[in-house]
Amino acid sequence: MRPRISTQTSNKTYALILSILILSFLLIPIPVLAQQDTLPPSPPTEVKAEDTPNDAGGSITIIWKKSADDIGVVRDDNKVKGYEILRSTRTDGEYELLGKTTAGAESYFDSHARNNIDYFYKIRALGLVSLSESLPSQPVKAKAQWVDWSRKYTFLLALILALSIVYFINQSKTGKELFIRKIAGLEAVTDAVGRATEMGRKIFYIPGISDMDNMQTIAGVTILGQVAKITAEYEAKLEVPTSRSLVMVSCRETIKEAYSNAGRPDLFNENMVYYLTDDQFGYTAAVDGLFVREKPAAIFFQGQFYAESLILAETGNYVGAIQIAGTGQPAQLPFFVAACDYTLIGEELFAASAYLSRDPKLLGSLKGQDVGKFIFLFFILVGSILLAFGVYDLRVFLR
Amino acid sequence: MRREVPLAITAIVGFTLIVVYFIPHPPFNHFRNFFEDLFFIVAAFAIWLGCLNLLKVNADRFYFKRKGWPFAIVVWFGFFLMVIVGFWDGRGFMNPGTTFYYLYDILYYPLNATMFSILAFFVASASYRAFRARNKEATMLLVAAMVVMLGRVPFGYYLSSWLPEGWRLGNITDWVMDFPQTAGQRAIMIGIALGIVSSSLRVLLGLERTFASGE
Amino acid sequence: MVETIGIWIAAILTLGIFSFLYKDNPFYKFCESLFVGVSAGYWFATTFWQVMMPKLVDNLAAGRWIYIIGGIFGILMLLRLFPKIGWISRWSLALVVGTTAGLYFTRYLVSNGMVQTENTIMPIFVTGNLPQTIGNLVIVVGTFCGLVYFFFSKEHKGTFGGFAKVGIWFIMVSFGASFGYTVMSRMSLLLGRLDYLFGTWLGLIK
Amino acid sequence: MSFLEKLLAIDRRIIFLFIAIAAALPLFFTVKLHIEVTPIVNNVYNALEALPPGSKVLLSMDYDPGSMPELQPMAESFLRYCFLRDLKVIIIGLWPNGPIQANIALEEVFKDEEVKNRNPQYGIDYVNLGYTVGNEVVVERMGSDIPATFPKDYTGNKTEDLPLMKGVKNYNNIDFVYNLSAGYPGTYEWVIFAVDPYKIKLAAGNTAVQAPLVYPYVQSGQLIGVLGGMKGGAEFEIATGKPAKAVKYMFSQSVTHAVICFFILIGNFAYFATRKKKGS
Repeated sequence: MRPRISTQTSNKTYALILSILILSFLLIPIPVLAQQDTLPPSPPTEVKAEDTPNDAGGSITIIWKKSADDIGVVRDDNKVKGYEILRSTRTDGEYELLGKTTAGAESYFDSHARNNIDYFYKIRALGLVSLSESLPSQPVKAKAQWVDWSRKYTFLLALILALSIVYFINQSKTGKELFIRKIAGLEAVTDAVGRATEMGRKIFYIPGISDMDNMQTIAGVTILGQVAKITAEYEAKLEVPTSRSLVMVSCRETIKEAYSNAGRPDLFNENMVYYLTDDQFGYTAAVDGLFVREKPAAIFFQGQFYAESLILAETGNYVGAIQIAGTGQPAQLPFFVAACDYTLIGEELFAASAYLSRDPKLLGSLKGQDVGKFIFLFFILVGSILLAFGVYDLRVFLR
Repeated sequence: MRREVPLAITAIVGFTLIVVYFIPHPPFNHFRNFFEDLFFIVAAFAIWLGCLNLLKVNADRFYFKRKGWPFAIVVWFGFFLMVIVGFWDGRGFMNPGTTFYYLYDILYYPLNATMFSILAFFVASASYRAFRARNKEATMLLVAAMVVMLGRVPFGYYLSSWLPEGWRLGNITDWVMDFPQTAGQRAIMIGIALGIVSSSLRVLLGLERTFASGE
Repeated sequence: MVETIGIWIAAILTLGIFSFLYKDNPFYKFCESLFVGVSAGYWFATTFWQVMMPKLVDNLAAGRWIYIIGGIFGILMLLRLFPKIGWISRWSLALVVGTTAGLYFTRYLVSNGMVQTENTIMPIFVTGNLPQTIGNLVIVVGTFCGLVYFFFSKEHKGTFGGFAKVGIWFIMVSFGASFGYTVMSRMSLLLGRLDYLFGTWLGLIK
Repeated sequence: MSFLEKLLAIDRRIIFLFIAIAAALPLFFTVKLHIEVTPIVNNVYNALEALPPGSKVLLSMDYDPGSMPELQPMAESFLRYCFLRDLKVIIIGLWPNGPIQANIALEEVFKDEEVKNRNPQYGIDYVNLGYTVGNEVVVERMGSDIPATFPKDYTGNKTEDLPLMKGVKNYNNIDFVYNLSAGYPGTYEWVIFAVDPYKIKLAAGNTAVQAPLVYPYVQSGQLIGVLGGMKGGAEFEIATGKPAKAVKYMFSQSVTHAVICFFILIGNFAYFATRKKKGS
């Protein structure tokens, strides 16, 4: 119990010191406050109002020079506590309060202006209890602009891109051969299928868990056509478990066509493609089981993948399959690269599908995008050099 | 009608939004605002469509005694539990203390959070059994990954505190993230952006009709 | 009391999901189905109170009849549930697709194309800051080479092929960083759940 | 089968158990760790410090409970910071779970003694405008008209009648935007649909999965800074001088990372050792 007594004594001492301190603090501000109170802060000056540029009207930008008493930061010793923005339609008329802003501020957006009406603005500097008003601004009208000139280069670039995409699509439609570079992952398909044939084991093709409205799934199904062509030639056993019934239908058609084109319609069998379940983890668990039981020699993951990518690729790797993956999902690509033998990275998936399907609209778009990439590459290379030597700043064309 | 109307709607709405980006003047901006307001309402109905479709699929599953049909009842139960309580609680249904808030806390929250946390286990087993430095690319990836993993947690600080300031794992991680990582990420970003631009254009020109045709 | 029951339910459901790690099983399926139902119900109720009411019903009640167009398009969307007349839902879908395509076309070009390129061009040399200077150089070289890798109109041979090779290294470093961060993310989520089980439920962690 | 091969062929459930222990065990210990505030998080803190009291801050909650351990501490530390600095918070959600997650965070923040003393008032110091469907189109629409995008707050009050919302028409009247994002829609959409066209100031807290993807935006200045995952959250807590939940987990986080690195190393070692043996 002794400690408590000692605490009490010291508490008394503290209380004494504390009250002295508090009293002194109470006394100190009095002259300061008095001084601040008697004189209002000096008013803001040079109030200018301008129509906010490049918009649909309805907005006016007001700028001013802050009060001479404003030290620019929000602090207790700042005489100015903030500003109020006032607006009227006549210079000597009634001014309405629009809004408040903080000390140190020198601009305000009035977003509630009507177009084509003259407005006058005043800025009021707020002291602790007193205030002072600036002179009114010159009249200003909010106007809608026809063209947002700050976006002229965007327009130009968009136009160039659009025209080149349309141009290349048309070129492709008229039967002109458009060149696309080799894609490493695709070249490995034949090896993988060959190995599966040698070992007499199955090949699994996983087109992802999204539906046919997804560009990546469509690309995946296109690549399936190529894989099926090779399995037909090698007489390898192909199996495609899907997670959407529409994907199942599309895959069946694709494989059937590939097998007849390869001259082996006899090898095609509807049961090569089957539907498991729509549910993400349900599908994952089922495919996982298939991998473990069948021990496939090769596995393809091509399409849209989410968290299941990791689980499936791990199991595939564990059963010793050659794995070729491809997806545009940036968050899943690292796991595919680490766990698979070949990976089509992002756009390579689309390029591969364009290359294989020879679909004019895909090929043409790919070419058009290359024009865009070329422009950006040019800017980076030339722009960096010019800037390093202080010759010219190309960046103005990208703003 | 089946094909032309959707393509026309897409083109009108889409091109208006492109035009208003360059020409902010009325009436284009009013059209934009109106189309966007319509979009919100339609998107809300699309969410309802998803919910109703879920109910329908599960009703079918139950009725035709498909695989796992008893679980269809659980789906229905969960759905109506939240909907009825949500409607009963009225507009303030999200306020702390309501039944809806309670159900969210004891059902939605643990289920959703645990769903994603099980991936931690799979990352662990994959890092042991599948992530191999099988080629130069994969090696670079794994090295970068380990530097970042260690450099981002306090453990990395203790591991490298003997190094001079500025050369510790944390600093290296910051440098990797700020420069090479940013560069690689940016290259991917620009590529994808161009892909999006071209597919948007195809949709607007009516060249991409997957959404407007077939079923 | 109510709170304790709630914690127990939450903990049991948590364990139910975790049981998937041992094996796919009915208990897991139960939890999963419950989640699917509950989340759909949550979305339905939230959409009703926070979108349908203020955006459609209130507007109509205030006499702004033009919003009936949104309602009509919305109802058309729901017709998808009936296969025979489901094709009409494409009209509403067209509105959604058109809006996003129109916005994406300009916005992605600007933010992810032009602005990124603009900021890749920069005064490289920062006097007195070697890491920054090297870093800036790395950004220029890395972005350039990475973009070369995704350029499909030219075979990767010679100097051009060399650029592409350097490009893929940078992309791999990015993937490595993503990998590390993803691991961090997943572990955090696991910690959150374990903290719930051992702390909130069993009270073993203070 | 050699020892290494056996080691490689280990059942993955044993590894699951291993990681569970590695994650759970450190939770029982309180260890004070050295946490450095990295520049990218410091940027966020400095930008917030530069805001004068009374500034209007928009907080966009774009996540669900699936990312709660990472983002909820960020929401709490941010709200606490705003209330103590007298920044006015306007909460919205692009994810339907956003507004309710905000309420959960607010409930937690109001337990704080200092915040209690400040006694933040709904409608004056903070508002919760709720969720609206439409993802990036919501962000875009707010650029022309916020009250039209969110006509009512989450309990059905008219947005324009809330004192805090007076004079707030669009992004011109918002001083700062803070976005907590777990994916789509999130930071990406805020940069593309608000930063570039409407010139807002944006900082973000991301799940670790998302964070590396937004780094180019930080370099380009489109994004002031980003809190990456739980570690970023912990750094922000340290920066604001209020260590809380994220800091608490850092020991466990460290241990799990070390274990994963160890797994990768040992897995590769065993793999290459067995392969070499087979090859020779």
